[in-house]
Amino acid sequence: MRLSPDKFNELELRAYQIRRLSVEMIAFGMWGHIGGSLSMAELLAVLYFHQLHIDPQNPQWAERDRLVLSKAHGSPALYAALALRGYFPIDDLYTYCDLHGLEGHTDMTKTVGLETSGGPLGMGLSVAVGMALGLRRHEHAATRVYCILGDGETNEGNVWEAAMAAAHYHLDNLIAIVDYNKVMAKGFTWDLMSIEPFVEKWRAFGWDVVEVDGHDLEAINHALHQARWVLPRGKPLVLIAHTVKGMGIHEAEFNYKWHTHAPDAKTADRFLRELARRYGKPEEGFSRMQASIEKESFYAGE
Amino acid sequence: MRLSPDKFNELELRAYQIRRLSVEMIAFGMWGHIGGSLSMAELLAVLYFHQLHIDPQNPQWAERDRLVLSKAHGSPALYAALALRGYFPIDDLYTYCDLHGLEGHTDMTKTVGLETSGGPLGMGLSVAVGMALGLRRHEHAATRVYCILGDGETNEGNVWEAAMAAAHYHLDNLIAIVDYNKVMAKGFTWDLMSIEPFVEKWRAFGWDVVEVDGHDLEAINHALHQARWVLPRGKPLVLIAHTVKGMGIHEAEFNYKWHTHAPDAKTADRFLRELARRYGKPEEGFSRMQASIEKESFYAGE
Amino acid sequence: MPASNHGGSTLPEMRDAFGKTLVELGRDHLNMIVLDADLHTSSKAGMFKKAYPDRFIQVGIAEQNLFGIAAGLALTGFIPFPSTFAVFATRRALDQIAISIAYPRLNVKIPGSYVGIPTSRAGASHNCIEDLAVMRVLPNMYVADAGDNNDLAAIMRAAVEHEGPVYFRITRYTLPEIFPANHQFKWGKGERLRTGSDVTLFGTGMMTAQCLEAADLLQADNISAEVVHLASIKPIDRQLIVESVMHTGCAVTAENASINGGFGAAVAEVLGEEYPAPLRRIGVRDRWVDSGGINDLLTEHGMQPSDIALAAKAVLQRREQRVIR
Amino acid sequence: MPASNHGGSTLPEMRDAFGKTLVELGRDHLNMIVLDADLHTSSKAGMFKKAYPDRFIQVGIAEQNLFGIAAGLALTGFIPFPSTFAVFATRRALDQIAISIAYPRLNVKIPGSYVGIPTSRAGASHNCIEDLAVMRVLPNMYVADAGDNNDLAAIMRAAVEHEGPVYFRITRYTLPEIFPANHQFKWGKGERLRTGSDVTLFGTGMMTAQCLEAADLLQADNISAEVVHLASIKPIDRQLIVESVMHTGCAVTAENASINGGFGAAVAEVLGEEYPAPLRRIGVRDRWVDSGGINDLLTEHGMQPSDIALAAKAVLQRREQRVIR
Ligand SMILES: Cc1ncc(C[n+]2csc(CCOP(=O)(O)OP(=O)(O)O)c2C)c(N)n1
Ligand SMILES: Cc1ncc(C[n+]2csc(CCOP(=O)(O)OP(=O)(O)O)c2C)c(N)n1
Ligand SMILES: [Mg+2]
Ligand SMILES: [Mg+2]
Repeated sequence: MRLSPDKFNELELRAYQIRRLSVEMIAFGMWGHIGGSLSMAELLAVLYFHQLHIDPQNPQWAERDRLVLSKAHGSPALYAALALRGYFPIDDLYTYCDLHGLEGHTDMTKTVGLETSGGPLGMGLSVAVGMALGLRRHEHAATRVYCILGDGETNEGNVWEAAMAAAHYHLDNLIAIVDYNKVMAKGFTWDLMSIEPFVEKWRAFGWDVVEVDGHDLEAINHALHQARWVLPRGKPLVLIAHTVKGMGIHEAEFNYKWHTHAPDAKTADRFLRELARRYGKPEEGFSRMQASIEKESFYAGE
Repeated sequence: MRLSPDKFNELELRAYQIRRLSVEMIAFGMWGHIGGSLSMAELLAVLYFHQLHIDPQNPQWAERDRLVLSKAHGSPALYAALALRGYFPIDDLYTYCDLHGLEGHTDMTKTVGLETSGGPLGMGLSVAVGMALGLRRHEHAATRVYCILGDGETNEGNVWEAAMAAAHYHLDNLIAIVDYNKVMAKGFTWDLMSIEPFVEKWRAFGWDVVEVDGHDLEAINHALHQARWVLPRGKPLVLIAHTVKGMGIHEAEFNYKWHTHAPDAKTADRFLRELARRYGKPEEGFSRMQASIEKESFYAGE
Repeated sequence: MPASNHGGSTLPEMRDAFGKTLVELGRDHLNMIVLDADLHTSSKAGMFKKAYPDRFIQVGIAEQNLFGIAAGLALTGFIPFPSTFAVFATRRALDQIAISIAYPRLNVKIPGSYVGIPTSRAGASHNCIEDLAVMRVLPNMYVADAGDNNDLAAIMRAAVEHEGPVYFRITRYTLPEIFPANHQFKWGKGERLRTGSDVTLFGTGMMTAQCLEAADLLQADNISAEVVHLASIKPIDRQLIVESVMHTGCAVTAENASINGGFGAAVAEVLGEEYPAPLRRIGVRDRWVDSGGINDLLTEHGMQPSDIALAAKAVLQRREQRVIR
Repeated sequence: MPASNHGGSTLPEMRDAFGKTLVELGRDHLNMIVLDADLHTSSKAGMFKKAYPDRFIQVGIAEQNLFGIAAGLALTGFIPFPSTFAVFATRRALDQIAISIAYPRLNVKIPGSYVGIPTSRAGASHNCIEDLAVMRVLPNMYVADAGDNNDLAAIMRAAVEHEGPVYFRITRYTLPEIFPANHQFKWGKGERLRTGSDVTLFGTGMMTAQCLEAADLLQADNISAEVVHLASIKPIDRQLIVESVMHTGCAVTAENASINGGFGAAVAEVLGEEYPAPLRRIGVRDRWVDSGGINDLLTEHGMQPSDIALAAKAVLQRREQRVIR
């Protein structure tokens, strides 16, 4: 199933907006993870604007698809997707990391549209397994549980406990997506902790594996479509999405120094202009430049 | 390298003695894990009486091989092996699980010859990885670290964290041994949590794998010899020892009900006689029959 | 049901009462699911499996996953009881309990089996002495330790009625009966089991029975001990604690756990803030609890009724001698 | 080294002092090894990596393995410093710390980074409020929270000198200087930083500086506050606690952590057992600590000097009104 030209354009725009808003929130919130937010922009665009069966008007709809962001530090991109999808006003994004604002990592009690709370890596797939088991009990056969993991995150043993159980329970309503951006917090995976042969690991743990270019909307969509409608046959499926950490901002690409670092207002402005150029959009800078500078000086030294 | 007939006979006797003493300790201690003690009798016999470079007179010898019993509930068999090897008097075995006696699980601060303390499953391989790294730093090139794991134990994510790191660090001085006895605490692995395809899992985590009949002394010895002298080439190695849980006592074989259950004095007597018959030894019953009955009644109701 | 003869009685072990109550609750609560990590015939969660095989989930020896899956089930409308030994809940899966369950305040009920000293003879790695301090420090978590089987059943009913995470303890031991069959438990409410005027003995879990025995011993020495059972450790009954000590002027706490940061600490916190009074804490004094017979261990760790009585005499003496500024 | 301007000073952040001290200790102790779980440039353990690249071990994002490997290294004669954020040590790897390290009393030094409130803006899952209660309940474990950079360096030296497991905290924040460069730290010893006669403020970690500011505020109201710094939380200086409160008659504790079971509880335990007196505890009151600016959060959680001063007035009033039986 190819995307219609309109849909393709919409998804491309959404991915672009998710990138922009992630940078804006992190700069204005003065905290956050740029690299891992930018690497999954296309994944979230396809999920939230095409694949997920959800209803922002009825966020508790029992048969909705669930998305668990196990790499919860990617919250800026997720919050952006949720706001763009209509769960809450875009303006709320600018409360990111402020007291009583959007939480740095995910807090489902604070923010509508979030399915879980997170922060510590490695725990989300277990929760997704529990949801998949629960939904199967409810006989919500059409519902799917998606879980996005970081590549570095798969160092955590908890991930493999969950993987083993998902296969044991034949959870073909569960789709894991690894944002395989090759970089963890402090360097490349192969330097810090090699995870290869990665496909073989998942296969040996009983999963179907599909590899995909994680920035190719068409490919992602095709893979997710297959995962939902064609492949399920008594096994969970993992989509290994080959991505570029920091995708869209040259300086941040594959650069662990931009894993977690908030750009100051001027840098954010530069990044946002670069993003516009990269994605062929009208050049636009940081929308909250002045407020951001004031906020930075107010909190200086903390 | 085949075992000499004398060595073979000695190892066979040791395995038999380890089995007998395990049953005696568990009965007299009124607590313990029979199934997983009996399944690794041959493994421990070959290790402690032929393969391990150790010196019971000098238990802290810096270049000794280390054995980490990750499945620390197999302590009776290990204590028996240590006592038989001369680390402490056989009589001490009869303090098992008494206050100030041998600890139910392993406590290295209490018992000479133990290299670690344990109890919770899944942690030992990490400690073994640390030892292997440490010994490599000391340039003790001839020293090996062995780690015995249960099959059910490999459900624990911590095992896979350690496995990943061992491969990342090319620890060819580390040899894991899985006592693959097909049964965990409450049933068969395939019913409770399937671990197959098991060989593929270890391979995908970067290990060399050797499978062996875990009750065949010759085969175990050959495999351990290979593991030590022939195969090491920049990778850790796991020996998957196919064993029978409860091996040697018909009623306990592959029977999860004898995973953790102390036989009363009479049952112990019956088990010990059966063992003698099974291994072609002169029939002998429970050596502490009377004392055991008295102890049972003293602690009745606890 | 296996029975034990503690104190001459032939009551079921507490873990049997646990299994039985699970089954009873499961009858009314069709969305209850029991999960196990390869210990259900020990914990007796297996009784639920037998009664409702399709509401039982086995996850193997993987406690992190156990609690993560429980969170997922709670998020899809079930009331999960992820069951394992208390040590493995408390220590192996603390991050999952804290962040996947307590932080979002999910409706998960956590039974901690094999607590404190009477843990068969498994020894230090299995004798859970940390759970009271650890669970008490998690925001949103409720914590309870039952005084007998009827108390446990009441706690379990209250756990299901409370919307949110609950941790409750199950002693692997036969406790004497203290409460009637229809006993009611309320979160944050203690019970005065015996009135007295010289000293208050605050017990939780199996130590309440020890306190009652201690009160008898004290009686023989003409010391009038009040016994207060605080099964609800969090929230704790601040009011009853203060009320009782206002009356008696001194207190002893007794818990089947480490005295660091647990129940004794909770009482010390309340007294310090509300009504300072001489206090002693009975429990495991910052040591590992090795293998051994139960009574041998209770003696070794100074947790016998006679130890409680001695502590009571000590606080009483301090109350009398109290230098007032 | 990046500097911050808290209180107008330009001192290094405590994590820089941590990195620097690691490097200094590494010079004398050739068997010191620093381990990291993908956070070394945040924790500043990376300074050690830079100085001694072959004594640095990266284990990736796998904290259970981090502490297991540390145990193995200790068993082969090294002094490992397995470094990660305090939440991940405390919660993700508690079983490994308890059984692989604390139980056999291995010589492992555990730095807990990013503790309590000042944890950049990462929020509830990263603001470690549980570690004091959790680490304190482990037998054999020593626990310390430094009042400033010089205190931290002294604690780290004392950690290496002590044969056994140690947990020490590193605040992600710039603290005002309290102690001289050659400051000595002793396990189980506190320090009277300011004498006073009306109330004792017991501080640990970054909250000692807040206590000193509170004492100034109280002074302005003619209240004479004694300030005692207890960096050594376990063992704790029972004698100094009692001595000071015998003199002042009431106390406030202040910790950058949950008040349940942690430092405040430790002081409450001592006072209850040795010298009952009115007490209040300042710290996180059983809530998750969400994202936010540091000062916003300190205000939100009632942990500012003014909050300590208010608490001091409250205990003082209770001391005066005290009804004596
Ligand atoms: C249990 C745990 N350990 C450490 C961290 C700190 N941390 C946050 S993000 C991160 C790196 C994650 O790398 P990866 O999974 O590859 O995610 P990416 O940002 O590349 O998508 C680390 C170590 C954490 N959040 N949780
Ligand atoms: C973390 C942890 N969870 C649960 C247990 C309780 N337990 C002790 S032995 C055992 C079964 C072990 O099965 P396996 O690893 O196959 O060992 P074996 O068959 O050799 O006895 C369990 C669940 C434990 N010791 N540690
Ligand atoms: Mg990555
Ligand atoms: Mg087995």
